[in-house]
Amino acid sequence: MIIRPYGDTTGDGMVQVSFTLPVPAGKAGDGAARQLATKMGLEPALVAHSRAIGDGFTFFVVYGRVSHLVDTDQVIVVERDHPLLTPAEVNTEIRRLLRRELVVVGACIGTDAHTVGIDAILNIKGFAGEKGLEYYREIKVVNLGAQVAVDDLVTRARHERADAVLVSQVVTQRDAHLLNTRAMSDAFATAYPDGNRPLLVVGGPRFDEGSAADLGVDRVFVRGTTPSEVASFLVHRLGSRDLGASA
Amino acid sequence: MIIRPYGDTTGDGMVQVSFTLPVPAGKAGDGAARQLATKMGLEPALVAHSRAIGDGFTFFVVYGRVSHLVDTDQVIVVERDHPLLTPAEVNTEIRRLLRRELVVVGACIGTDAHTVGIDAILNIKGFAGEKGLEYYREIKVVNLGAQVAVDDLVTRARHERADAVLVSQVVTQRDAHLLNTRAMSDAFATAYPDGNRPLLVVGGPRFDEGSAADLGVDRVFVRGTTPSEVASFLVHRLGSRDLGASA
Amino acid sequence: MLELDPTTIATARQLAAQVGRPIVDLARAHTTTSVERATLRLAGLAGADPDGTPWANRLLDAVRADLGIEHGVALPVWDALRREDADLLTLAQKAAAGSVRFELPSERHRDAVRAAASIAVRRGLTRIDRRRQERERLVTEIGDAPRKPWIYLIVATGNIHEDVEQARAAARAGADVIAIIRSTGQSLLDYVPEGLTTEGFAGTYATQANFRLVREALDETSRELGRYVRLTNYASGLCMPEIAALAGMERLDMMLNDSMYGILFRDINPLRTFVDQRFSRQVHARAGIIINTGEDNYLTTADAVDAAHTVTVSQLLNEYFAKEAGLEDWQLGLGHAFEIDPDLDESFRLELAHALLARTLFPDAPLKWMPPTRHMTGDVFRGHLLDGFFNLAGALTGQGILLVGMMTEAVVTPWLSDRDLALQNVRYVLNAASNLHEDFRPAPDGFIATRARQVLAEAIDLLGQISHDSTGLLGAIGDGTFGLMRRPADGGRGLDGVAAKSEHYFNPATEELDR
Amino acid sequence: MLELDPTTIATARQLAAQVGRPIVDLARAHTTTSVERATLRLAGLAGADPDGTPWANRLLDAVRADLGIEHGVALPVWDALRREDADLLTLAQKAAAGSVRFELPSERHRDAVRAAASIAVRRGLTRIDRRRQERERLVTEIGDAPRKPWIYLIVATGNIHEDVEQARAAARAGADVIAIIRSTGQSLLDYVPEGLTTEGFAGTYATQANFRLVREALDETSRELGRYVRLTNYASGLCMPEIAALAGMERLDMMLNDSMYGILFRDINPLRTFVDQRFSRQVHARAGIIINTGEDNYLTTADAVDAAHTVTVSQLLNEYFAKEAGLEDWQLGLGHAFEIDPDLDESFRLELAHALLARTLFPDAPLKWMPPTRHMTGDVFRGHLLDGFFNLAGALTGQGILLVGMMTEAVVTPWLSDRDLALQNVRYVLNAASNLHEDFRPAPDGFIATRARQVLAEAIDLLGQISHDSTGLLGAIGDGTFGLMRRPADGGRGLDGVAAKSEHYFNPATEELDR
Ligand code: B12
Ligand code: B12
Ligand SMILES: Cc1ncc(COP(=O)(O)O)c(C=O)c1O
Ligand SMILES: Cc1ncc(COP(=O)(O)O)c(C=O)c1O
Repeated sequence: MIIRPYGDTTGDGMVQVSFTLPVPAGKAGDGAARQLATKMGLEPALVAHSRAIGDGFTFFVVYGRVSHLVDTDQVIVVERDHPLLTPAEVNTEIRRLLRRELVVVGACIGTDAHTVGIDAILNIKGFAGEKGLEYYREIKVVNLGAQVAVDDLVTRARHERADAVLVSQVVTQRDAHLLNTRAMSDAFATAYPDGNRPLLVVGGPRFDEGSAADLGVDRVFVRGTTPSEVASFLVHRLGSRDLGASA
Repeated sequence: MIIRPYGDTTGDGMVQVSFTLPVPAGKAGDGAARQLATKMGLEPALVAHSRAIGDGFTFFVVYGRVSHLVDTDQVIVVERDHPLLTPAEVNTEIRRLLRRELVVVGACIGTDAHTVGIDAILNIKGFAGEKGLEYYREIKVVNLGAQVAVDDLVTRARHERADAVLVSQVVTQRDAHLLNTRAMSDAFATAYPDGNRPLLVVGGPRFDEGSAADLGVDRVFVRGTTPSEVASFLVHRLGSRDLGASA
Repeated sequence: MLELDPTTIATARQLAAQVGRPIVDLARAHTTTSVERATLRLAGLAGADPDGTPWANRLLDAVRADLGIEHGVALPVWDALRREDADLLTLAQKAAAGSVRFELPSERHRDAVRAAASIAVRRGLTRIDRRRQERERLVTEIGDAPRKPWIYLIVATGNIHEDVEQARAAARAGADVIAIIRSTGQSLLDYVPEGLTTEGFAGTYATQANFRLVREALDETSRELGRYVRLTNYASGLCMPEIAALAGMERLDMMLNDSMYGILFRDINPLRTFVDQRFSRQVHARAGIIINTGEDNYLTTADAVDAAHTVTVSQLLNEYFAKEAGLEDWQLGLGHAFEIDPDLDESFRLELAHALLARTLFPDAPLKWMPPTRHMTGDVFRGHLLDGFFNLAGALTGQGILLVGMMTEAVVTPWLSDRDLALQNVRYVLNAASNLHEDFRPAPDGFIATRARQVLAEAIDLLGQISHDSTGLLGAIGDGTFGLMRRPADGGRGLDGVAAKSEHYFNPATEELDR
Repeated sequence: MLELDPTTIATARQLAAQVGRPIVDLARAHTTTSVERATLRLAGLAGADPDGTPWANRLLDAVRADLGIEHGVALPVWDALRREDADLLTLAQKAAAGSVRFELPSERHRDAVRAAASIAVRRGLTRIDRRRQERERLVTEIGDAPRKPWIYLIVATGNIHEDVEQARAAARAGADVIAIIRSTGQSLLDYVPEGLTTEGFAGTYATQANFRLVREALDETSRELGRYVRLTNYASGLCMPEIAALAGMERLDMMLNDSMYGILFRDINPLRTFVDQRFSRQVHARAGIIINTGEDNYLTTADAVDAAHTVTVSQLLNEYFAKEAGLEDWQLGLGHAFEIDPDLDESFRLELAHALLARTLFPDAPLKWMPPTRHMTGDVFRGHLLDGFFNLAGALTGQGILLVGMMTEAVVTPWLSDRDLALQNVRYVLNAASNLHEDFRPAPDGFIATRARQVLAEAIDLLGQISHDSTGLLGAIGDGTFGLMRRPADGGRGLDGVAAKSEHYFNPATEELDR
C-alpha cells in the first residue's frame, strides 16, 4: 500500500523538521534552512522558527509537505519467524533438544556500563511483567555485568561452554555500539572453529534490527525487547542448528 | 560555502524529524517510518519514538544523519536593494517624487480577519517600537480592515487613487493566502491599464518572500516585518517607476 | 480562592448593571432579520432553494419587501398562510416566486393569526425542550465527564466527514468537549448554509445537517466511552439567533456566544449584535446550553497585563446580559486566557492572579480557560512547555472548561498528532499535580492577591467611567476600549437588518421566551 | 520547608554516624595505590612515559615491587632521592628503567627523609591553597552566579577543543556551572591519562591538561560575562585521590565525588572505594571544592518511590563521611533526582515531598537536583514538558544546583540545540515562577508532609537495621540495598591496590590533612 504522512487530512504529506546550521541567524540563514528542507523533500518548506545559538549557529524548526511516498509493501521487518513460547515450553524444548541446561553468558561489553537493559533480560526480576532468563529452570545464566573486555568475554564463554552469548550496548556515541559488536563477533569467529561458535545476540535501544548479518551476529534486539522473545529465539535457533558440534 | 547540520560536532549532519503515518503502531509501522526518513535522506535513521494515535495512525519521532550538503552561495534571499529610511527621509522623498501625499490602501482580504499584522504596519501604534505608516505626514492611509472582498478593494483603490495597495493574509489553510492573493492581483491587472496599477504589496507570516512574481505582486513581506521596511520599499519603487502614468 | 471585599464585588456588579440596562432596553425595542428568520425556523421552516438560499431568507425577504420587519414576520406570514391555506414551505416557495403579497391581518383575524403563529413556534420550542431533557437523560444514563476542568478540543479539518472522524478520535483520546471550528467568514454570511459541507477555510460551515451528523456520531462514541461527550459550535455573527435555534434543536451542548465579539472582531454593527445576542441567549437558556464568552480574544489584540481589567469588565457585562436573558450561573462559560508575555517577570504568578480573580468573582460559573496563542511561536518545543504551564494554572485555579493548547498554534491548524501531544500534556499535568491546589495558598496580601485586587479596582474604575459617560457602552466600544478595536455605533455590517419594533410588533417566540 | 521533629532528625544522623564510623576506621587503617600516587603528584611528580603511563604509576609500581605499599611511598621514595640525590622525575625514570632499589630509610635517616617528603608534599598542598584563594578572589572580583539554583550544564563532545567551545557557548547562554563529561570507562582506568585529549565515548578524558585548558577558557568567559563560571568534573573511580589532587591544583570548583558510586555503578571494590573517597574528600575540603554526590543514580536502577528512603540514607552517610573528611556544609552538593514515573498519580507532589525532605534535612547544603532521565523517552516534546516540571520543582523547593535536563535524554548525548532549548526552559520557569514558593504552603499534615515523614521514617528503619547487622554497611551494599546493585565486600575491581597500613606507614599528605 502507498501512503503519505498525515497532518490533518489524508495525503497532505505534512512533516516537522528541526536542526541547527552553522550559520548566523537572518534571512540568509533562513534561506539555508529552506535549502536543506527542500533537499529533504519539503516543498513548500515553511521556516516556522529560527533562533541564534551563540554567534555562528542557528536552530531552525521547519514545517512542510513532502512528496515522498511510503510503500508499506517494501518495508522489511525482522518479524518473529517462530512461535513465542512460555517459560514452561522453553524449558521442555531445551530438555528435548539438549538433554542438559542451556548455558547463556551475558555481558555489557566495552566501556559501556548500562546494565539495566541486559539485566532486564537476564535477572529474575525481568521486564514488562515477564521474568528474566534466570527464572527458566533449564537455562543457566552467567551475567558478567558491565564493562567487560571482549577477550574476557570469549574466555568465559569458552570456559562456561556457552550455547549463547548475550551482549548489550547502550552507548552509541561515535558508533561505539557497532565498533564493540564487530570486535566481539570477530573475536568469537577467530576463537571458535567455523559454525561452532555460540549464538551471538546483541541488544540495545539504538541498534537496527536488520543489521545482524552486517554485525556478524545471529540476532539483534532493540528497545522494548522482553525476555520471552529472547528465550523463544534461542531455542528456535538451537533447534534449527546442528547440535552435534556444540555438544 | 558548503555546510551541514550540526548536532554536537561539526559536520555530523544530525537532524530531528517528526510525522504521523496512517499505519498501526508496531514493527511494520516503525519500518514505514524508517523508509520515509531514508527517503528524506536520514541514513542511518533512528526511530526514537512511535505512539499509536487512535487505531489507524502512528506518530513518530526520528533522529538521524543527513548527507545533504547546504551551499550557502546558492541561497537566494530577497535582500533589501535600497536604503532603510527614517520617517523624515521617507516624507522628503515622497514630496520630491510626488509633490503630493502618497496614498496607501490596506486590507485583510477574503475571509481572513487577522488584522493585527496589517495594523502593525499601518496604525500609528506600529510594531517593534516603530510607528506605523499613519504616522508618516506624507502618507495617507486608508485601512479597510478585515474580510474585504477583492472587488470592494479594487473599487476603493480606484476611488482613493491609491499609489500602493497593502494586503494581509494570515490564514494559510488550503493555501487560502495564495488563492486570495492571485485573485487580488488578477483583479487589479484587469481593472487597470498596463503598468498603471498601484504597487501591490502582500504580507503574512507564512508567505515565501521569493514568490512575488509568481503571485503577480510587487513585493511579499513575511514575519517580523516593520513599518519602515515597508515605507522604504514604497518610496524606492515609486522612485524607480515612471510616475507620469499614475499621476 | 481569594479574599475579596464583598461590597467591592457588589459595586462592580451594580455598575455592570447600570452600563448594561440601556443596552437591554435597546435590544428589547428592536428586531432583526435574523431574529425573525429564527422565528420562522422555530416554526419549522427549513431547507434552501436550488442556489442554496435558505427558504427562511427567501420568505423573510419577501415579507420585508412588502412591509419591512418592524411588525415582525409572524403576523404577515400567518395571515398569508390563512389566506393561502398552505404550509410554511409552500408559502416560502410561492413568496420566492413573487406570487404572494404580505399584509398585516385585519382586526378580526388578528387573534386567530396570533394563535396559529404561537402554536407553530411553540412546536419548535417544545422540540428544544425535548432535546434538553434528552441531554439530561443521556448524561445520567451514560455518565458525565470524569472530572473538572472539562477538556475542550478543537477540530478544524474543513470537511465535516473528516471532522467526524477526528472528533471521535479526540473523544476517545480523552476530550470531554469537542468544538467543530467553522469556516472563516461564516460569521459574515447573512444566512445559515444548508446541508453537509466539505469545504471551508480553517474549518467548515456551521449547518443544521452538520450539527446533527456530529452530534449523532458523538452520541455513539459517548456510549462507547461511558461518558457524555459534549459538542460545541459558534453562535456569534450575523446569524446568532438562527444558529442558536438550530443548536437547540440539534442538541448542541455549548455555544460560543459573546455579547460583543461580533462587534469587535467581525465588525458587525453594535445594535444588530446586541439585539441578536439577547434573542440567541434566550434560546440557549431554554435549551440548557452552556455559553462560552470571548474575552480571551481581547488579549490577542491588547496586552494581557494592561488590558486585564477590560476582561473583567466584559465578564461582568456578559454575566449581566446572560442573566437578563434567562441563563443561569452554571451556563456561563465566561472567557479568559493565559496570554501574558512569557518573558515578563513573574508572568506565571500574574496569570494565577488573573485566573483566581475570575474564579472568585464568578464562583458558580464554569469558566472557560483559553491557552496561550499570541505569544506562541514557531518554536514548538517552547510552545509545548507553555501549554503545560497553562494547564497547571488551570488545575491550580479550578477552571471549569480547559481549552487544550497546541504546540503548533503559530504554525498550522492543529494536526492529529498535535492534539494527541496536547492531550498527553493535559493528562500529565492534571494527573501529576491534580491536588496541588491544596498546597497553593496565596498570601492574603501577597503578590497574587494584590494584583487581583488591583485588576478589580481598575475594572470598577472603567465601569464607573462608562456609566457616567452619556454615550455609555456604545461610546466605549467606539473608543476601542475592548481589544483596542474601535467600532462606532453606526458602523459595521448588518445595521440594515435592524428595525425598531412598531406598536403592532408581534413575535410568538419572544413572547414565550420573555416570560 | 517542612515541619520535621528535630529529635527524629537527630536520631537519623546518630544512626548514620554509627553506620559510618566502622567504615572510617577501615579507611584510616588502609592505603591504596591511588592514595600513594596522589601523594607523589602533590609532591610535584607529573607527566608520563612514551607509551602514556604516568610517571606516578611507574614510580609507585617500582616501589610496590620492592616493598609493597603498606609503608606508604614517601619513606622509600625520599630515602632513594637522598641516596641518588635526584629529583622525583629522574628517580621515576631510573626506577622505570629498573635501576633503583627501594627500601625503608634506616633509623638515622628516617627523620630527615620524613622532613624532606613533608616539605615536598606541602608544596602541592600550598599550590592547592593558592588556587582556593584565587577562586575566592575571582568570585569577589568578577562576581558570582546571579541567583540560586545555579544552572549546571553538561558538555560531552568527546573532544576537549569542541568541549571548550561548547562550554563557552553554554556559559554565555546562562550556565553557572559547566560539567565536562569524561569518557565512558575512565573510572576503571588505574591511572590518570595525560595531556589534551580529543577522543573518548560520550565524553573525553579527565586529565590535568584538559582541566587547565577549560578552566583558563572559562576564566576568560567569566570576565567577559561578569560572573564566575564554575567548572566540574568527576572524581569517583579507581583514581579518586589523584583526580582530586589534580582538580585542586587546577582550580576546578566542584567534583562529583560519591562514597559509594564507584562500588555500585562501576563495580569497584568497596574497601578500595572507601579508602580513596576519604583521601579525595580531604583534598577537596582543602581545595574549597564543592562535592556532588550520586544518590540520583540509584533512582535510575531502582524505583524512585520504593527506594526514596535509600536516597535519604545515602545522603546522611555521604554527609557523615564528608564532614569526617573535613568538608563543610556549603561544600555538600548532596544528590537527588526527579525520577518518579510521570504516569503515577500525584507524581509531581511526590517529587515535591522528596525534594522538600532533602531540603529540610540539609538546610545549609547546596543540594544537587537531577532531571528526569529514566522515564524520558524518544518523545522529545513530552520530555521537554517533564523537564519544565522538574525545573518548577527545583524552584519551588529551593534546590541549590539545578542540573539542566535535555529533551533528547533518551536519544543522544546533548546537542547544541538541546542545551539551548533546555536553558530557555529553565529560564522561563525560574523567571515566570521565581517566587511561586511564597504561595506554596504544604499543609502541615497534608499529602506532601505525610509522604516526607514516611520516607524519613523508612530511612531511619533502614539505618537501624544496617547498624544492628554485624556486617554493617558492607553487608548492606552486598545485599543490593542501594540501586538494587549487589556488591560483595571482597568483589569488584581494584582490591589488589589496597593494603593495610604497616606500623611504619608514613604519608605526609594524610598527616597534614588529618590535622
Ligand atoms: C540508567 C542510565 C544510566 C545509569 C546506568 C545504571 C546501570 N547500572 O545501568 C548511570 C547513571 C550509571 C548512567 C551513566 C552514564 N550514562 Co547513562 N543513561 C541511563 C538512562 C537514563 C536509562 C538507560 C536505561 O536503563 N534504560 C532502560 C532499559 C531497560 O532500556 P534499554 O537499555 O534500552 O534495554 C532494553 C532494550 O534495549 C533491550 N536490550 C538492551 N540490551 C540488551 C541486550 C540483549 C542481549 C538483548 C536481547 C536485549 C537488550 O532490552 C531492554 C529491555 O527492553 C539513559 C537515558 C534513557 N532514558 O534512555 C542514559 C544514557 C543511555 N546514558 C548515556 C551516557 C552518555 C552516560 C554516561 C557516559 C554519562 C552520562 N551522560 O551520564 C555515564 C557513563 C556510563 C557508561 N560508562 O557507560 C547516554 C548515551 C548516549 C548515546 N546514545 O550514546 C544516555 C542515552 C543519556 C544521554 N542522552 O546522554 N546512565
Ligand atoms: C490573534 C489571532 C486571532 C484573533 C485575530 C484578532 C485580530 N483582530 O486580528 C482571533 C481570536 C479573532 C482569531 C480568530 C481566528 N483564528 Co487566529 N490567530 C491569532 C494568532 C494567535 C496571532 C496572530 C497575530 O496577531 N500575530 C501577530 C502579528 C503582528 O503577526 P503577523 O500577523 O504575522 O504580522 C506580521 C507579519 O506577518 C507582517 N505582515 C502581516 N500582514 C502584513 C501585510 C502587509 C501589507 C505587510 C507589509 C506585512 C504584513 O507584518 C506583521 C508585523 O511584523 C495566530 C496564532 C499565532 N500565534 O500566530 C492565530 C491563527 C493565525 N488563527 C488561526 C485561525 C484558524 C483562526 C480562526 C479561523 C479559528 C481559530 N482557530 O480561532 C479564527 C477566525 C479568524 C478569521 N476569520 O480569519 C490559525 C491560522 C492557521 C493557518 N495557518 O491557516 C492560527 C495560526 C492559529 C492556529 N494554529 O490555528 N485569531
Ligand atoms: C465568542 C466567539 N464567537 C465566535 C468565534 C468564532 O467566530 P468566527 O467564526 O467569526 O471566527 C470565536 C472565536 O474565537 C469566539 O471567541
Ligand atoms: C557521583 C558520580 N561520580 C561519577 C560519575 C561518572 O562516572 P563515570 O565516569 O564512571 O561514568 C557519575 C555519573 O553520573 C556520578 O554521579
